[in-house]
Amino acid sequence: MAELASLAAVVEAVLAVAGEPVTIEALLAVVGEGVDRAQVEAAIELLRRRHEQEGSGLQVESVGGGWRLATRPEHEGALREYLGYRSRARLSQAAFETLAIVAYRQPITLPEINFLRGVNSAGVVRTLVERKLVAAAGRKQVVGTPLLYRTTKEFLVHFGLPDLAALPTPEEAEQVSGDGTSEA
Amino acid sequence: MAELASLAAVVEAVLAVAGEPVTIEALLAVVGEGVDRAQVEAAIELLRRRHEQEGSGLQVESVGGGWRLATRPEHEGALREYLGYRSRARLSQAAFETLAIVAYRQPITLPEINFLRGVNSAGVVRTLVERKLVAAAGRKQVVGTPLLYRTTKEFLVHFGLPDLAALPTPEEAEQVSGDGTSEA
Amino acid sequence: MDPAVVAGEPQPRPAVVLDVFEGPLDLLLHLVREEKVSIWDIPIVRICDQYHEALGRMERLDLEIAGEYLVYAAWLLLIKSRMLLPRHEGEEKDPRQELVERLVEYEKVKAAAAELAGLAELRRGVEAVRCAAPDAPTEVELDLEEVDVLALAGALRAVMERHLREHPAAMELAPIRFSVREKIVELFELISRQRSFPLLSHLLTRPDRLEGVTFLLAALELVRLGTATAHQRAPFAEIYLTPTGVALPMDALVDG
Repeated sequence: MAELASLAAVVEAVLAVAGEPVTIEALLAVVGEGVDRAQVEAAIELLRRRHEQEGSGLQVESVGGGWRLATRPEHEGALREYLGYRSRARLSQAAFETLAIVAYRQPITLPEINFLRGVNSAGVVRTLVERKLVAAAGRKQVVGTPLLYRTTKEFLVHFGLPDLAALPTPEEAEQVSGDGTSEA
Repeated sequence: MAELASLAAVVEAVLAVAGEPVTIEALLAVVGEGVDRAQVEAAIELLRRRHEQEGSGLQVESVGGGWRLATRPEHEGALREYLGYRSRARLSQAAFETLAIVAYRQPITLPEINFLRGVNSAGVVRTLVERKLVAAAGRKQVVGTPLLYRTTKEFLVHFGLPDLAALPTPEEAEQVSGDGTSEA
Repeated sequence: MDPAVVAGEPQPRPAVVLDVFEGPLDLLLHLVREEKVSIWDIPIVRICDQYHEALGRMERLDLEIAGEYLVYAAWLLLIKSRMLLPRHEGEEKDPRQELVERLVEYEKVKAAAAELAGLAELRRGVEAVRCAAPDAPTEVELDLEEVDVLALAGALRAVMERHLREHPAAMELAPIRFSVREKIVELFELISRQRSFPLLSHLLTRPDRLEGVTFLLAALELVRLGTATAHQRAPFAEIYLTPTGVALPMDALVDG
């Protein structure tokens, strides 16, 4: 039985990182020699019952022809709350791009940002203004006198910059390849 | 006690979907009114001990300034098998040296790293920036105002450290420097 | 090199595989350890000769020798020659001192690197749990705590590259809508805020190509007036404008 428990632990680890339902076949391929289908099924059952009983925050469920480790419906509210909380500390890729444009091309108007990005960026600019990373400062003396945007003092503090001249030059930026936002 | 168990279940659900360290503050913001810091900490402790005891495939760990649900080292074989190419590549000796310099002497510039290693380390630093283990943080106010580098939260997570103070003190290095020479 | 030291048959030594070394300091540390001598009292003549021997083997193997190795080779020769000169006690510092300090520091780096490598080894197999979240945002979100200025610069570069792909430069004639005088003032303000202002990327990203041309004329005027200098590292490379500190002579500005 001790062996079944350690098999259940391996199965739990695999389900926890898989991010998708895992089939019995895939589990069999992973757990090593000398383990058969019935044992893997028994391990899953052990795992399933353990998460049922003990006031666990997770459950083992059978979906799409495989098994996965998932949260429970009763925690949905807390999870939404958490994801909302976290997204307040994050920026979308679009907002980050816009921030980069304002940082390097300031003062800049919304039409100019739209032109550079190729998409309407009013929403993301508003987000950046709300987050106090960007602020409107004056108007450009052209038709429509659009608002001019600049980065704020908070922006400098956040990125640890003494002033705007300390932003990396294009050469320094080339030292880091890619777009700088890819997952590690 | 039943309340603590259900709090632990919520915490477990949040840690399971976060995929990154979650601070006590974030947990407090999520679990709702009437729960204080001490209770959240007690719930984490309950969760941590439960995963210690029961032959769980998971562990609760304190890394990068928060708490995280992660797999255990003993399942490395099965996980590598399952994740295949998705598991992270190992770091080179050059990367470890450079990372050690940044970790123990941060913030530090590229010329200073080059001097300490005796070789140009621009490529290694770039790799570390790409892997998000190291990030640029301001500039040194010397000729050429070079960028300063520091380690990231991802660095702490990668090495399983709650914070920078938890970095090990290299004993060998201690002995050498304690050998009684003047400052460099 | 030094007949007094390399007299007789050279001892057969294990071939040093050079590409396992991280650099000249790593090689030197290896040689010192092999000699089993104190790092504080390096027999510099012997170590220097062994170092050059190692480089010689590298050459014979037709390996490319990194510049850093040659810098240290020259430095070692200099220290060796100073050691061979008579020195008066307490008059000047040991010629080896700086080298020893660097080796000691590098040894610390290696020890710390070994610690980190050991930690990383213990962490293999520790992966974040990622259970599916309800309504997880599909858009990639960046943790503001984790993005740095280099990521910011990278994002700008990505935008500019995409933009230039979508808007290839073309010539077109249009009526004059921008005044050079106005652009001189605008450009002067812009360059005064930065150490080096990237003129080309500024020109190429103006919504109106004619505005870009006017900017170029304005830039030339700023240089002529001595208020800015222009640098270009290579043909077609970025042109940087740097303010000279000379104020803009408003009355000398051309109209147009």
